[in-house]
Amino acid sequence: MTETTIPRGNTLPRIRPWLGIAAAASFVVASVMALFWAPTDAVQGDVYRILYVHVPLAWLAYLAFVIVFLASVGWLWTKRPFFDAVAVASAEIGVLFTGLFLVAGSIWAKPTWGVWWTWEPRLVTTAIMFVMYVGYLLLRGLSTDFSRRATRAAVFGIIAVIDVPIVHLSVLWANSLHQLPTVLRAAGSPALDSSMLLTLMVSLFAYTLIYAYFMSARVSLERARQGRLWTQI
Amino acid sequence: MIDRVALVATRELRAERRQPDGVVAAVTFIAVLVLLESLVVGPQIARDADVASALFWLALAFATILATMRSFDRELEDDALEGLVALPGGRDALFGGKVLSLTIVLLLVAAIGGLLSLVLLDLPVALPLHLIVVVLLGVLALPPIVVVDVVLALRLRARAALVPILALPVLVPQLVAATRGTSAALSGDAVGALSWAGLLFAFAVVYTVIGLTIVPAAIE
Amino acid sequence: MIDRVALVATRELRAERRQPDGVVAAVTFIAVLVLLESLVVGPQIARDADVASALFWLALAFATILATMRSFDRELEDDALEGLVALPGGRDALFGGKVLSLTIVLLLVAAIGGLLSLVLLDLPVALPLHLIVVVLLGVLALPPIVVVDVVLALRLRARAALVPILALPVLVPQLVAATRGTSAALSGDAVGALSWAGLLFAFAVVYTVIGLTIVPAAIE
Amino acid sequence: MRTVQSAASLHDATVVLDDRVILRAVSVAIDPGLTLVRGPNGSGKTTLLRVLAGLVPLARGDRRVADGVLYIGHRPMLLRGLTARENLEFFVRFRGGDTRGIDGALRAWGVGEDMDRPVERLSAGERRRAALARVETERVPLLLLDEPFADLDDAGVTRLRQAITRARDDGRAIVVATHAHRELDELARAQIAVDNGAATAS
Amino acid sequence: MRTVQSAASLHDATVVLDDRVILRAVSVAIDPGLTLVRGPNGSGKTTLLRVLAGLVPLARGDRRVADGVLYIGHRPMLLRGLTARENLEFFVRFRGGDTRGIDGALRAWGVGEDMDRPVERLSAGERRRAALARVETERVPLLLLDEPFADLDDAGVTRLRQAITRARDDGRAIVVATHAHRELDELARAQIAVDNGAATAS
Ligand code: HEM
Ligand SMILES: Nc1ncnc2c1ncn2[C@@H]1O[C@H](COP(=O)(O)OP(=O)(O)OP(=O)(O)O)[C@@H](O)[C@H]1O
Ligand SMILES: Nc1ncnc2c1ncn2[C@@H]1O[C@H](COP(=O)(O)OP(=O)(O)OP(=O)(O)O)[C@@H](O)[C@H]1O
Ligand SMILES: [Mg+2]
Ligand SMILES: [Mg+2]
Repeated sequence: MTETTIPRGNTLPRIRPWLGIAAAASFVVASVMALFWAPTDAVQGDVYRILYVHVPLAWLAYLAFVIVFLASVGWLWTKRPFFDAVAVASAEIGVLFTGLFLVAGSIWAKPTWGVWWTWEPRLVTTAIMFVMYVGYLLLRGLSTDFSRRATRAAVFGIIAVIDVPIVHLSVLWANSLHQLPTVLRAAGSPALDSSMLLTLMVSLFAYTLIYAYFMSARVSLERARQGRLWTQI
Repeated sequence: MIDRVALVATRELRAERRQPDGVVAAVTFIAVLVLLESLVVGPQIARDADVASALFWLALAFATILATMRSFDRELEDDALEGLVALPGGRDALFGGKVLSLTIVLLLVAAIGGLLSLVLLDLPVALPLHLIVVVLLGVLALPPIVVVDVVLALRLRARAALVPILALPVLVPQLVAATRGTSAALSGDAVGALSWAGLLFAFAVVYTVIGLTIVPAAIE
Repeated sequence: MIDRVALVATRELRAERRQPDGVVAAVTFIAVLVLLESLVVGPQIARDADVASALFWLALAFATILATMRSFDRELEDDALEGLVALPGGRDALFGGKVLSLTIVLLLVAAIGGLLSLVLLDLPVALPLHLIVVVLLGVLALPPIVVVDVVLALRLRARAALVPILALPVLVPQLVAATRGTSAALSGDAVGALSWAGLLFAFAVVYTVIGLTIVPAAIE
Repeated sequence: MRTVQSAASLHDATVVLDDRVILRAVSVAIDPGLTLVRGPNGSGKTTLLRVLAGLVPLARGDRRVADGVLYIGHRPMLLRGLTARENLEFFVRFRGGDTRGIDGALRAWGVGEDMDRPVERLSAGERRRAALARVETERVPLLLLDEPFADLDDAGVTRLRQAITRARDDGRAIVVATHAHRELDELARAQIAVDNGAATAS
Repeated sequence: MRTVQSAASLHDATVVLDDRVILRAVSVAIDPGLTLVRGPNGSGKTTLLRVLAGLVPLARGDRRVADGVLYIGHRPMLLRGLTARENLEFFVRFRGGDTRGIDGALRAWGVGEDMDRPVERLSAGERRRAALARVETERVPLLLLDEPFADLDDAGVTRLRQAITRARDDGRAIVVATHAHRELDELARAQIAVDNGAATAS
């Protein structure tokens, strides 16, 4: 019926240093571009440059939670512990990024909107997404045994991902303070200056590499923990 | 499959009738809420269509959580849940049966609670039929998520706190939709009411399908 | 007597929250409630001192009922309650112990939930000290009545159904008092806050004394 | 391997609960007839039965069970709030069976007068009897009984022994885990000795 | 009457539950030593023990019990969520006793390794053993044990028989209601036969 394969040695540790180097390098490039190369915004001035942290972080949160979703499906489908390791790792990193990003967003909100926090759909849905995945981690923490924990978390990981499109689309709900989708729009090409767009793309790439690096580290840690458990068998 | 779901639901409703914990608790809860609301907030604000519907749906969400937790607590006594799950097809019928019986209970609660709110707050209803449709669909959309979350938290410590944490954030969009829809029906916005009802219907369908698919896997 | 009450309370607190998980769960629970409230009701209305305090106390009443029901459900598993009541003096310590542990949990929830509400809703607090006194007394007044009702209904057949029927209507006056008091403290009405606080104190004392006197007799 | 005609079999089944190995690479085959599971407290008998009933996920290994299993655990598994009769009717209907035999079975098990009272108000032995009446109302090929003699009086024990013998003669497979009643050994076709998570069949 | 030196006595005790008479004018006196309660399922043994423990109100009659009763019913009565050790510590502290003997008692009852795991994750027998260890940690003059042999393996049964013998030799009064273990009759000083709500001592 259910079969769980025993973790074996994997290739992650070998590629991790290279991932780290690539992530650091592209982060430097992205920062230089964001701080010096990209033009100053006509309306907001230089403060807008937080955008190059803000948007990649938001997208990374999305990515992290979509990966939790995919790994959850993978676990339910195959019952391979590898998927569970990916799910925890991605959820933890996602919660971390979302937390950072809530803080960074508030810091940006103060100068531009004049308040730290406001009840506005995207902000609230982002906060709810954060709470949801804190709940996901709580559910894991309170479960006591491996396969039950993995299965329960996977089910919740599948349900919770529904919030990702809701966050993305939430700005359309009500006329809001927050920026409407400018890059990822349903119709037409991005409404952004091309050098700004390029900077944004490079930042996005850099942050994705950072995510990948964190993931490889956290996944190996989890695999090692699983390995200790499985050696008893 | 369908008749097994019906059997599980009947079993649940019977036990609920003997010990009507869920319904009574939920109805009393809503009644107190409405009373308190108008006593405390003052009739002006409480009679506002938005506020009244928001409180109604909040109360219904709590009532769902309360009733579902009670239902599964009863199921855990004497390992009755294992007796059900060990039956062939039991795992699959569990989700459907619980959702069905809870929906029936909640419809009852919503009807009583809704009437109470209308009478006590003396709310004018512009579109009664639309109101019924919105409330019906809003109620249909509640149990699937809550049942899934209660199953996930089964036998865990601190589950009284964990279930609301897991359920409420997921419920937010549909509670907003239900509130807006109810408020639209109360104030005579037919198009608004129907479009919110459509959204609620979509929620109900999506979560029911998800529940039917993955809950059997979660009860191992 | 006192140390027995403390023992029962410790046992209860241990069972629910062996690790910080429980506290984290309680905090998240309240955070979710506050988020939900302002989202559903809309920020304008949610920031109204009356509405904000009404919702806060409703949430707290809900939390009390949830926690008390869970506490006694767990107690009934494996007949643990009988094990306690069969001890010499167990009958007398039961009420005090349950009330004490519930009060501690609720104070935690109220403190964190209150702070979160204040910060997230950006509520101005005119009289912080009065606010603390009102919240403290309001929380103290909640558990005795709920526990009394659970224990009074303990030997009755429809036990679980009776509890909410008995408890919620009795809670209404003190919830109103707590809401009014909180709202007064928020908006700077010192006399109002103190007089409501006095009423809450009376409720807490009366119900605690009633509980301590009649609960031991009610268990046999 | 006798897997082909077996009512149930486990191959290399390993169970991990709470990060502890509870069953370790257990391979057993359950054939028609009575199989006794013996072993000290906490050795894993209940876990073995629950695995056979499909209630515990395997960390490793395979489980193959014929359709139609009836598992009665340490606890009677009847839903409180319902009467004994309603509980049994639910189970029988769920399996698509015929509910007419229920009254007779409950009467035969000595709970005829109590069958319309909610199960939580029966005595421990009465509840056990009501649960065991399922052996006769749900005629499935594989029975898993965990400590079924607990709380039964002498008449109940005799009744259960008869029910087991009859089920065996009907060609059903019965697995009984119990500490008591050594005399059952004579009826048994196989024994599984469980010790500290390892099972050896004999 | 031997009321004076008895550890407990009932006079004309009548219990009505659910509008049915469960115990009918029962008069018994429990003296130090082992008293066995025997009777078929549903006869009222548990109700009798619960009356002695003060858990059931009498519709009529008198109950006189010495201070310090330890009642262990069909179910282990340990609070889930706590470990075995925490449960036992609670009971001992509550009686104002000394908690130092708890570890030793739990180890002697074979749950030394499991005493720091929450009781709901113990096997049925392990939980019963943890509950029975109370016989040694709470040294009260009157013990009421309802079907204490259920779920125990042979070692556990031997341990319990020793514990009962020792308690009897210490001059404690022990009331055991059980269907099994006829051999206890030799140790018993008195027997109470319960049948359909009527109790006759012998
Ligand atoms: C705590 C406060 C904030 C939160 C939680 C937040 C949340 C988000 C999220 C989740 C996204 C991703 C949108 C998507 O593509 O799906 C986003 C994008 C964006 N945010 Fe914010 N934000 C906050 C504050 C701000 C502030 C103060 C500004 C500046 C006025 C701002 C401007 C933008 C812009 C320009 C985008 C890119 C829009 C797009 O291309 O879709 N945000 N924000
Ligand atoms: N809570 C209750 N409400 C109503 N009737 C009850 C309740 N508990 C037990 N009874 C009934 O009282 C009678 C005696 O029950 P009791 O549990 O004392 O029997 P017992 O001798 O201990 O039986 P067993 O050997 O099965 O444990 C039974 O007929 C039972 O149905
Ligand atoms: N839910 C659980 N979580 C963690 N460990 C468990 C759980 N249930 C049982 N165990 C452990 O698994 C082991 C086997 O338990 P099991 O119930 O299978 O034993 P058993 O042979 O049936 O014992 P008994 O004779 O006491 O009924 C025990 O050590 C027990 O502590
Ligand atoms: Mg067992
Ligand atoms: Mg009994």
